[in-house]
Amino acid sequence: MNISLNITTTITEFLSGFMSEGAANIGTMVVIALIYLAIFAVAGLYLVLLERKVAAWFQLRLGPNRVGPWGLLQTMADALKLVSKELTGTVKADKFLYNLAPYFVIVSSLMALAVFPFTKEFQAFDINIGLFFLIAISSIGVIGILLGGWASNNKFALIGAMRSGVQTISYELSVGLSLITMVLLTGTLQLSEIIEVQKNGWLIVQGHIPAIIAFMIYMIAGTAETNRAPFDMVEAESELGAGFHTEYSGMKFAYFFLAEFINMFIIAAVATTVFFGGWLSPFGITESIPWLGVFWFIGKTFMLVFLMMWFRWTFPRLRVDQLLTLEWKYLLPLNLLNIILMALIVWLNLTIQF
Amino acid sequence: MSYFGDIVKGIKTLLTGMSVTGKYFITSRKGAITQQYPDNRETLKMFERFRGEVVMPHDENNEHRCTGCQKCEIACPNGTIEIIWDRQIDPESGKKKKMIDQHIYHLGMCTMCGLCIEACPTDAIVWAQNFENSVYDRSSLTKVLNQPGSKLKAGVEE
Amino acid sequence: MGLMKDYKTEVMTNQALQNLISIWIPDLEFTEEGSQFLNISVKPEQLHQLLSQLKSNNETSFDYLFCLTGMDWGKELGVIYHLESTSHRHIIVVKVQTEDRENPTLDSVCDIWKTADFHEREVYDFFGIKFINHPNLKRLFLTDEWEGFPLRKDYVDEINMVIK
Amino acid sequence: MDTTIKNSNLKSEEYFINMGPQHPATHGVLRLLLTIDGEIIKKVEPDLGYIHRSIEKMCERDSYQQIVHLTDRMDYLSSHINNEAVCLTVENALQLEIPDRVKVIRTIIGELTRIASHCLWWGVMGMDVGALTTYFYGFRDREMINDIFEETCGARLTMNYNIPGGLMFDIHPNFVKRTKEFIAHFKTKLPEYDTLLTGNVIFQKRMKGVGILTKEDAISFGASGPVGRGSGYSCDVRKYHTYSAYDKVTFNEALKTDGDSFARYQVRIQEMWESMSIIEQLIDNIPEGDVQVATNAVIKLPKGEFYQKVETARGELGVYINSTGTKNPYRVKFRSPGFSNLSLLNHIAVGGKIGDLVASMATLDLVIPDIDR
Repeated sequence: MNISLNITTTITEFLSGFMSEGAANIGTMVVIALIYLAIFAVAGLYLVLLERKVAAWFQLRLGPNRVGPWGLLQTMADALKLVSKELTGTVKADKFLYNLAPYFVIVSSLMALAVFPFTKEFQAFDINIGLFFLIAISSIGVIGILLGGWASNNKFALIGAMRSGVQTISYELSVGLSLITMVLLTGTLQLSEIIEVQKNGWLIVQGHIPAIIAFMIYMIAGTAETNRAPFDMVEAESELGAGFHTEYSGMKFAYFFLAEFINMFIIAAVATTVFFGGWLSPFGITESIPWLGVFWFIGKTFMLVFLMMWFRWTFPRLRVDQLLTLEWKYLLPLNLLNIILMALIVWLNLTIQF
Repeated sequence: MSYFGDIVKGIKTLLTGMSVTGKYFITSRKGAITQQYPDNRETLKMFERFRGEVVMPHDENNEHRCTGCQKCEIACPNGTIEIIWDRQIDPESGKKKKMIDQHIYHLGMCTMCGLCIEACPTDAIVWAQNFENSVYDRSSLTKVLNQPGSKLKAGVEE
Repeated sequence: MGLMKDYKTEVMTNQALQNLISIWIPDLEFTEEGSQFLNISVKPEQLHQLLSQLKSNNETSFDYLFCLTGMDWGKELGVIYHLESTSHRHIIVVKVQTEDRENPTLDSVCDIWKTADFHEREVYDFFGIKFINHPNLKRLFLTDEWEGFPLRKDYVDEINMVIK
Repeated sequence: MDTTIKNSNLKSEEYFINMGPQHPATHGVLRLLLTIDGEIIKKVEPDLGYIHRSIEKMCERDSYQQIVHLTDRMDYLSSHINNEAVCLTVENALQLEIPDRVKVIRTIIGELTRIASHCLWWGVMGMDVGALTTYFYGFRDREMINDIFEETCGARLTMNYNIPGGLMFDIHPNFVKRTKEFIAHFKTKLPEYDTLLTGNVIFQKRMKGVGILTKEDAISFGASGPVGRGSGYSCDVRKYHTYSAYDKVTFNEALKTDGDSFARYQVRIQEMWESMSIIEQLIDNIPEGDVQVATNAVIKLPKGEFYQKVETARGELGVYINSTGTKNPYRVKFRSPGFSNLSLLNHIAVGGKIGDLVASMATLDLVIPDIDR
C-alpha cells in the first residue's frame, strides 16, 4: 500500500505542494481538527443511539425504531430538535460562566480523542507522554460541570456539581494509579509504543493477576469518572431531578450529554489501548492488512462501552458517602498493593509473553 | 480476611445481578413486552368486557331499546347522563307516552364505573370497546347516544 | 416463621372495659347503641386525661390510634377517636364534642400518639377545630388563604360544589 | 456518624429545598420542604393537597352504590380492596349474608391486586435507588394481572367490580385459567427479583440501616401494612380482623424486626409469596353460587356508625360511615394507610442523606391520591 496511514504527514505533504511550510502545518491542524470534530459528533450521536438500543434490549423493549431504518436516524433527529430549541436559563444565573460551562466539558472530551492510535500510524498526535496527557485532560471536564452547577443558581444543580467535584477528585486517583500499574509493565507513556509492547501478548495477559485487578479498578473508576450509573450521583434523577444540567436546555444540554458519551468512549478506548492491545488483532490474524486495525480498535472499544452500559442498566446507584468509602477504603489501598505486586512481577520477570 | 472476603462477595453479587439482565439481553430477540401501538390497530383486540364508552346499540330498522326511564341518569354518580324526553303520541297505540328525545352522554365526565349499565332495565345501553377517545375539542366529548330519527323497539316496554 | 402465631387473644369485654374506665372519671357516657364498638362520650376538659390514661393503663393500653375523625353533628363540632390496643386487641371509640362553632378548641393528643399530628391538622383544615398544644397547627391540604372549613355541614361553595 | 467539623471557623448554613410537587422520587404530586445541611436532612415537611378531591365530602351527597367507585380513585393500586372495604361496611350494616362465591372471588382478586401493587412498587423502588431496569421487569408481571382484571372486570386499574351485596357480574370463564398461568409465570420471575436486586451489594448498602423505625414508633405513628411489619409490629388486618375468605386460608404474616428500609423491602417480597399461596389455595375451590344478593335499588343504612378495616397493599384502610338512616351517609371517613405512613417520614429521614430520604420514601410505598383523598 502506498498511501501511508499516517494522516498528519499525508495531509502536510499534500498541502505543502501548493503552500509554504508554515501554512501547510496550520492547514493540517485545521483539516484534522475538522475531521475529528465531524467523526466524533457523529460517533457521539451513534453512541447515544447504541445506549438507547442496548437499554431497550436489557429492558424487554424495542428501542427507537421510527426514524430511519431500525431507528438509525433517531439521534440525528433529536440533535436537530435540540438545535432548534430555545436556550433558556435562570434569571439570576451568572450568564458568562453559565454559557461557558458546556464548552469546557465538550472541548476537554474532544481534546482527549486526539492521542488515540486507531491503527498503525493512524494517529493525529503521537505525544510521548500520551497517557499522562489523557489523565490530565480528562480532569478538566469536571470544571465545566462545577461551573455549570454553580452558575445555574439552582440548588439541585449546585448539589449535583459539588458531588461531581468530590467524585472526580477521588476517582481520578484510581484511574491514574491503575494506569501507572500498567506503565510499570510497558515502560513508556507513549500510546503507540504501549501498543508495540503488546505484540508479544496483550497487557492483560502479560501482566496476568495484577493486570486483571488493575483492569477491574480502572473500569470501576472509569465509570465513576464519566458520571454514569452506578456512580451517577451528579445527575441522580430520582434525587436531584437532573443534577448539574437542570437549568440547561437545547444545544447546551446536548453538549453535556454528548460529552458524557464521548467520555465513555475515551475511557473504553484507553482501556483498549492499555489492556487489550489497541488495534492489534487477536493472535495477529490480520497483521498484514494494517487498516483493519481500525476495526479491531473500534470493536474492542465498543465491547467495553457495552460493559459500561451493562453496569448502568443493572446496578442501583451508590450513595454519596458510599461512593467515597469505595474509593478511599477499597480501590485506593488495593491499587497501591497492586502496584507493588506488579513491580515485583516485572522485577522477577514473571510476565507471560508469547 | 473479611476485608478481601467482602470484596469478593460483593463482586459476586454484582455479577449475579448482571447475569439476569444479560440473560434478557441475549434473549431480547424473542420479543419485547411493549406493543407497537398505532401499528397494531388491526390485531389489537380489547376484551369484550372492556369499558371504553357507553353506546346505545341500534338495530337495522334504526330502533333502540331505551324507554327513557332515567334510571341510568339517577344511577350515575357524576351527572354524565342527561335524558331529554317528552310525552309523544305513540303511533301504534295512539296513546301519549314517555319517549326520549335525546340521550346525552358527557364522555368527559364519565368515570367508567358501569353503574348506568347495571341499572338499565332494558339493556338499552352497553359498553363499547373503543378506547381512542381523545379529541381536539372538549365539546365533541358530549355525545347524543340515540341516532337521529330512531325510535323505541316494539315490545321492549313489556 | 413456620410457627403459626395465635391471632385470637383474650379480648376484654365491653362491659369490663366500661367498669374499669368509669372508675377513673365519673361522668362519662357509655353506649353501644348503633355501633359495633364501645363508645365513650367525654367532656372536652377531661379528654386529655382520659386518653392518656387509656394509653398508659396496663389493662387497657390503647397504644394504637387508628382513626381520628372530625365530625360536624349539625350543632356541635367534635372529634371521634378510634383506639385499639396492639397487645389486648380490644377497640374503643371516644367521642368529644364542643358546641362553640365560632372558635372550637380541643386538647391535642399529639403527645400521646404521634400519628395525631397529621390527623389533627387534617381536622383543623376541614373543620376548623383548634387543638391546644399542637406543635405545628397549620393547614395541611388547603392553601393558607382558604376561607371556611369545607367539611362542615354549613359550608357553601357555589362554584366548586356540585349538589345533586 | 459524626458529621460536624470540630474547631472550625467555617460557617455553614442550613438551606431549604423544594422537592416536588413535580419530582421523580415523590411519585406524584407530593411536595416536600426539606431543610438540608449540605447533604444531611435536618427536617422534612410534607405539603399535601395538590390532588385533594375531597372524596369524603363527595360521599356525603352520593348514594352507597356510588361511593364505591370513588374509592377506586384513592389508592388506585389497590382499588379492588378499597371497593371491598366500602362494600363490607355497607353489607355489615345491612347484615346481608354474602355468598361464599363472592367472598372467595373478592379474596382472590384482592390478593392479585396486592401482587400487582407490590410489582409496581418493586419496579419504581428500584428506579428510585437508580436501577432503572427493575421498572420494566416489575411492569411485565403486573401487566399479566392487569389483563386478568381487564378481562373480568372491564378495567385495569379503577375496576369498580364490587357493589354492595356482591359483585357486579360473574368472573370471566378464562379467569381461573389465566390466574393459574400467572401464578406459574410469577413463580419463575419472583426469584429473579431477588437475584437482580435483593442480593446486590450496592442495594443492600443503600437499604440496610436506612430509615430505621422502631416498633414503638411504628405503633405510635399508626404505621400499618408492610411499613409496620418491617418494624416487627404484627398488624395484619387479615389476621386480626379477618374478613372475606381470609379465615379459610392459611398464610403467614410477613414479619421482620430490623425496622429499616431493607426489612420493609423483604416484607413486601415475602408478601408476594404469601399472596400467591393464598390464591393457589382458593383458585381451584371457588364455590358455585350467586354473585349478588338482592339489595334495594336505594340502599338505606340503619341509623348508627359503622367501621370496617381491611388490609390494602399499603396497610390498614379504615372506612367509617356515620348514617342517619337516609339514602346518603351523614359522614364518611377514610382512614388511609398512606396518610399515617407519610407522617413518619420526617421521623425516619432526619439525619440521613438525600439519597436515604429517597430510599426510605420508596419503601414507604406512598400513593399520593391515597394521602390526599
